Amino acid sequence: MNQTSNTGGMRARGAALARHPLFLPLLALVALLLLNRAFNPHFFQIVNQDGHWFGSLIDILNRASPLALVALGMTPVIATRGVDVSVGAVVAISAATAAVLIGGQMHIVNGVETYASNVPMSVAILAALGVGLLCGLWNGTLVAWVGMQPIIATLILMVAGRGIAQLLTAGQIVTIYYQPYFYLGAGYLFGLPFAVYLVAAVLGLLWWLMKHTALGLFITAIGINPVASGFAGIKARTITLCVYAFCGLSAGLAGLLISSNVKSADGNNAGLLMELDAILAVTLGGTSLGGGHFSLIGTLIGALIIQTLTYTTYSIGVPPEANLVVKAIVVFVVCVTQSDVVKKLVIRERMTLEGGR
Amino acid sequence: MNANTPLPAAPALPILHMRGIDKRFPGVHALKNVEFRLFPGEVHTLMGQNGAGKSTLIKVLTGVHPADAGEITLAGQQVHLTAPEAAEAAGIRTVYQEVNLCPNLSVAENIYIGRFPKRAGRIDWATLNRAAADLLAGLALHIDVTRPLNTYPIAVQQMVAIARALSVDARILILDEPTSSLDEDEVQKLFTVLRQLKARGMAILFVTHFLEQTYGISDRITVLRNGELEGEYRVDELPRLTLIHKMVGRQIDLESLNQPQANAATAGETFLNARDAGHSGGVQGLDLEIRAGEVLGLGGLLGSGRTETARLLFGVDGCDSGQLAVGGKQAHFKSPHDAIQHGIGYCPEDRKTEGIIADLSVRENIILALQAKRGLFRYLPKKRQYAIADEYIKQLGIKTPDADRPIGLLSGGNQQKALLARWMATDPKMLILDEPTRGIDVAAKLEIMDQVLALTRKGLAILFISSEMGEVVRVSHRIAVLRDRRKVGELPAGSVDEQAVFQLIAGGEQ
Amino acid sequence: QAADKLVLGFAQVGAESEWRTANTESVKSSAKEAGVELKFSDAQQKQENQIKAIRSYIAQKVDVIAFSPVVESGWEPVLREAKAAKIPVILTDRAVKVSDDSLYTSFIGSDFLEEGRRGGRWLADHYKGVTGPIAIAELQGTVGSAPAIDRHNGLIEVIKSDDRFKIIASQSGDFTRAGGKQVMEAFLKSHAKEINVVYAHNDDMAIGAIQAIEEAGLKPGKDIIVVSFDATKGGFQAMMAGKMNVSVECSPLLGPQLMETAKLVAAGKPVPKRIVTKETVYPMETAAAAFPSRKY
Amino acid sequence: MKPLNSTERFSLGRLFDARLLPLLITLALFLLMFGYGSVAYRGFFSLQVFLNLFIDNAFLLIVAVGMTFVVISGGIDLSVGGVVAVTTMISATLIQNHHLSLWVVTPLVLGMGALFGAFQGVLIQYFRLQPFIVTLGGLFLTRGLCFLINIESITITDPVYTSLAEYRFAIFGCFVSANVVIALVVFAVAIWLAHYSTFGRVIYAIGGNERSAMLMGLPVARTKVLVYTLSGFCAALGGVTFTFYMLSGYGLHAQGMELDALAATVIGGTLLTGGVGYITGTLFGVMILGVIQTLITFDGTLSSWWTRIAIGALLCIFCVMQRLLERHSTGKKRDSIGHQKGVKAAPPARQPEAASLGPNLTLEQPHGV
Ligand SMILES: Nc1ncnc2c1ncn2[C@@H]1O[C@H](COP(=O)(O)OP(=O)(O)OP(=O)(O)O)[C@@H](O)[C@H]1O
Ligand SMILES: Nc1ncnc2c1ncn2[C@@H]1O[C@H](COP(=O)(O)OP(=O)(O)OP(=O)(O)O)[C@@H](O)[C@H]1O
Ligand SMILES: [Mg+2]
Ligand SMILES: [Mg+2]
Repeated sequence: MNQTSNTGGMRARGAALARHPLFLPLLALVALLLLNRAFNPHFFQIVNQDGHWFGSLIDILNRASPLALVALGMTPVIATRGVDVSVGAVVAISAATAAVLIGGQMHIVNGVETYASNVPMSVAILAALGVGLLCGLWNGTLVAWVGMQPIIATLILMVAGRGIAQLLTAGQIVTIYYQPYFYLGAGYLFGLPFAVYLVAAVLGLLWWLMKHTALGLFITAIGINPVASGFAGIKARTITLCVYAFCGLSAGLAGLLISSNVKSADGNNAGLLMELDAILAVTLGGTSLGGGHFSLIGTLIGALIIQTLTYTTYSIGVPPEANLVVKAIVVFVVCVTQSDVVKKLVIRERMTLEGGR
Repeated sequence: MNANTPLPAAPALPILHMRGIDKRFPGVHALKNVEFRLFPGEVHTLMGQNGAGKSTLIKVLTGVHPADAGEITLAGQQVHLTAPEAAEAAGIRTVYQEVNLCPNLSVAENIYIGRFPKRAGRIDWATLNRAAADLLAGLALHIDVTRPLNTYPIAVQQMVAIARALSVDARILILDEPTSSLDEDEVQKLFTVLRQLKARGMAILFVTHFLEQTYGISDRITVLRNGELEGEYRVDELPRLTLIHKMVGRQIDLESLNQPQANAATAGETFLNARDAGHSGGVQGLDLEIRAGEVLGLGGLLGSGRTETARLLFGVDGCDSGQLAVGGKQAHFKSPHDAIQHGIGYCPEDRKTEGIIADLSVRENIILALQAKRGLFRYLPKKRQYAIADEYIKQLGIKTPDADRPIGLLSGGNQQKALLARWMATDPKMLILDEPTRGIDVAAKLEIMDQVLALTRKGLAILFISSEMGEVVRVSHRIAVLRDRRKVGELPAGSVDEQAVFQLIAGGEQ
Repeated sequence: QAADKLVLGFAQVGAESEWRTANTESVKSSAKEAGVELKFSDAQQKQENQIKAIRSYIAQKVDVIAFSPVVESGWEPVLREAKAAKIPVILTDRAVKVSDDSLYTSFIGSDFLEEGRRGGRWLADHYKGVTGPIAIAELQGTVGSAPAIDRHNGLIEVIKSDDRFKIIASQSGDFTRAGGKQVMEAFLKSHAKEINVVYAHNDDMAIGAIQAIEEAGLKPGKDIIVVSFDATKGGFQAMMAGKMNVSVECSPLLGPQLMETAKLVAAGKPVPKRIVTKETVYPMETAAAAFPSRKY
Repeated sequence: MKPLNSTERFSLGRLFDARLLPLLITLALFLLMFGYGSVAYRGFFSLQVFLNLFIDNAFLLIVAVGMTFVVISGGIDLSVGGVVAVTTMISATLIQNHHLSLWVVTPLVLGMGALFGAFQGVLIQYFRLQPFIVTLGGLFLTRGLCFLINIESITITDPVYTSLAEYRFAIFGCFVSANVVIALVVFAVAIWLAHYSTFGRVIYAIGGNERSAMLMGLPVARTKVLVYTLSGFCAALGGVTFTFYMLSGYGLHAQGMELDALAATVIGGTLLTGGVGYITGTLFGVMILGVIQTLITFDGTLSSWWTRIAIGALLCIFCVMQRLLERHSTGKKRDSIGHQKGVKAAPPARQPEAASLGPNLTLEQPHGV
């Protein structure tokens, strides 16, 4: 008897788990990982080489970091019913700023390669982040104070931003030679890529803000009903401004990671189409583009799904011309399985099964 | 269902018969084995407390929500309506609770969409607009029907919703609290029309919380309580007190409803003072003085600018002429946030778009203004939030399974109570209540009025706006009367009755 | 009013790569030198924008129109309009497919297919006498773009008769460093130690791949042979560092030839229908010697 | 195109109807830009330059019209660029490699476009998925399909096709292409649909408040699926005209056209929150994007990056002016919380005419007086 009640409790807990909004995104991620495993037996293998962990999973984590940062920044924006399509351009601007400021030359002194940066690295990093923040403030001003529609307000920077980035780099790909800078995007800390810690930090910060300040409540309220939020005394404009500013900042950080990882800044291609992937990540994580409730962890899972998918197409030998079709199919499948209709079907199935016994 | 109250003899065959209707929402058993009959040529009023299940019964009937059990017969035929579309096709016209129209479409379109007059394959706008204007004129409403609906106040919108339902001949007309923000006058107009329709044999299902209206128009009353059928009665068999008793399940002193409640002794210091205040395009030259411990009623007709006054005082519309002073010091409200910092709270009349935040829980809705007042960083711990929410849920009798239910899922009246709780939680010095009793049942109305008066006794200042003039007269210490967005006079309450107010509105100077 | 100054309308594709930027730079600077008034427009990588630009040059009545078509097809209607307006057209960088050859006057540019063959031939040369199998990982350019298609086909043409060579993995890196690095990373994991050669469709992807190879603890240029295209500055530096084995040149410096041809055309003098740019293959051994004279 | 004023007497209030204001402002700004170009650049002020705006943007107009309907219904369709590309690809393949006739291929691809739109609509409506995601998936799918068909571009040499593509209608010594005629027909039909058909009004109703529309007994589900079908159809028609324009099929055609179409729609005054929008506005939006581009080519001195910055800056100046003028001329300052004009839940936008024309809401004498 004890046993039956036990399994009953477990089943109930299982059902509750299955109903959790993050369950399906997580399931999709796991399914993709398993698919990889089927093609590549070493997929889950992680080996330790001189203190660093190596393996496909680590690669995916590392690669997903910039996207995760951008998507995390995008999440509150989307929660306020907005959207920021300029993040890709902001990534490029920030990368260009950092690269131009650091640049650096290689001198060969007595046969030893030494590197010098143009300005101290910390200055360059701060400048790049500052530029990202500025871009975000610009977007936020247009949306909150001028009252433009978010997509068009950010479209302006999306178009002009790449121009600005190319202006900074004079249309060239600026190669960075300053070794310490590479740590950001390619370095390791305690065996894991440094970028992963950055994502964790940003996630932690957001998490703290959402749980220990009223920010989460206010953002959700604004997203659901901006007018009523105003009547309740929430300063919707200020919060909207901050949200866009943060989005710009995190895109700036992602720009640093990307430029550091490829040791160069490419005004035209850095972060190209990243806005779409970021929005996709947010939505795959269960946040509605209509504003309102949002999930940071969901966004993170969404970013991981996208990166895993990319990795999968590369590693299991999908021909390049089929990449997009595969991506589309995965998006459709993940969305449809998450839809209420399918959920209901599944639940009804289970109910009749249990009832039948 | 109360088996011991036999249903009165039927005059004919019911056109609509709902039997054994059962409906559960997660956590709420909204309808329990309910039976309902509607006969041709009658006005049948559905009564019950907030959350009793009236709207749900209607939505089950029109196919918005599928019933869990039960059957519906229309003119003897069993039907399965799966969507409002199907209900319309079956000859059922419905005005749902709250205005459910499209704010962006013109008034005329809102009335006729779905049945546009066509000429040569295209919508005949001229005919459409003329027909709409005529129809509204029949309800004594003369407005520009080509303007978008959302340029009109909520009361006009409600009239438009009614006009839409009347615009086509139907077998059954359902009106779910259509009169909640209408003046006495419009209500009478509506009733005239309803009586004509009734005479033509239409079956009308009516929901209201106003007893006078119930007794003014109905032939038959069905009472729901807690999702169960309490009974079906002919209106002449059911005295008011019994009706209330059946709705609420306990005795209520109806007399107190009609007594002037305010006693003038409590008034204290002037809290808010408006001098020649105005907002371009809105109210002008407003002189108003609101004292602590006093209820100031605002009298006026539909569109007289009462809501605009409230918006002005709350910083929604900036005050761009004249000045406001709080506690003797000049104040400048750039946004509601500023007003809230000065201790002012505002329950807006348009609960759906300006009040509730539908997807947030009852708890979050209740603490929202308090939190906004405290600012971003002094976040109320969850425990405090629950404590506050639970306290008000209990105090105001908000009917909800728990504090975590999205407020949008509560019945209309309970949403209103939660909004009141939102402002009471901020511990305000002054409250602006714009139609606070809209859609609230008799018992709750009494409770809310009691709460309001209790607050004034503790020194709160209240600006009270209601389209029920009787209510204004009863609770106010003073009444300021507006006409055409200007204040035309002020009356001390207690000594005056509704007549005096109407006289002032109509043009007699004080 | 400056009646005698030649007006040249030049519709550039975009600024999507270093190569393209160098190309633009070359056209601009040589126009200045040659005293030609240049009307420049950037089509942001969209063919329709290029067509719009050409149409507006016709409306502006420029003397000569030049443009770099990224795609061969789709030019006929607008070229007909140009012809009707009696404005001569010069193609740079790439030819177009039209039913009527008289729609353009001359074509100056390189041949991606030939470049692909050169890359293939270098490989065949490099592995002369070695017994296979030789596994190639290909980093393609943007799917559907002309250089990607032709550099791929050129390679196939050369190696299909040689069964030692085998392309074991092929993916698009979109001509970018980040793309090249990411794809290579995945290849290195899924094809662990098999890859002998990386065949990258441009230097940028090759540089990205080199980074990935290094981070995996291998030596690019030695453990894995790197074949690439364009011979840009970055490519040369990689070659001088011994990390890239060969870069097949694809010269963007078409400006001087273009100005010369434009002047001839405007003066009504005959010009050759096809002007081939001089391009070579730079193996890493020659890189250091050639580097100082490189302009891009 | 404003339907509502066909009624009754003429009045001053009508002339400056606040709903027409955004359109008028957009038109005025367009004229301003065109005027600036005419003054600043030789050869700019000519009929042909003006007509070129139509020739070069006919396909964009068609696509944007479809997009406008979707946006008015409160959705978004990102797949249009992909649908255009795949249409060019399928048309070119069938005509060039399979030698089918133009008259067979065109209806076929139009049908496929509509079908694909319907597919997306069904996913959105019946599976309750977000339009953004579904159509983004649609974009990936359609672009991907192009490359599965052929990664190279296919030139069309079919004589019927080329002669149609190169046919020019003369107007006062200048000319327009067949595409322009198709686009104008689409435009006219769209105006009829939007303002003179029940279908169109239901789209507006859904955008205004979907739940209310449902409760009003309107065919919400069917209309929503049809809106995406319509957008798919327009995108396919845009693809057909694009094929005429380019005489080729290619997977990289019409890159980023979804954003251009969206920008044109939004610039034209359509709100992404749904319920508000004008087909004519979309036409102006397309024209404005075209004029910005034309200005830049006529200038001819901007480098690649300055080109981008200039486009962004012009777009910005335009949008900010539009907002400021609108706000200024509606006279009334925004209330302190009206987030942005016309947000779905906006409080009743109180308009100035009510004040200036005097109250037109008259009431009977109150009871008992
Ligand atoms: N969609 C829904 N989901 C969950 N619960 C609901 C839903 N709609 C109504 N309820 C619940 O069902 C009960 C009955 O609500 P209903 O709206 O029918 O009340 P009502 O009698 O119309 O009240 P009122 O007079 O306040 O309008 C309430 O407890 C309400 O919270
Ligand atoms: N005579 C009128 N005709 C048309 N509209 C009017 C008229 N009077 C007022 N209005 C509208 O009503 C608004 C002012 O009404 P407000 O909402 O402040 O009135 P109210 O007294 O609160 O009426 P309600 O009974 O609707 O709450 C004005 O902005 C105007 O748009
Ligand atoms: Mg109700
Ligand atoms: Mg009011």
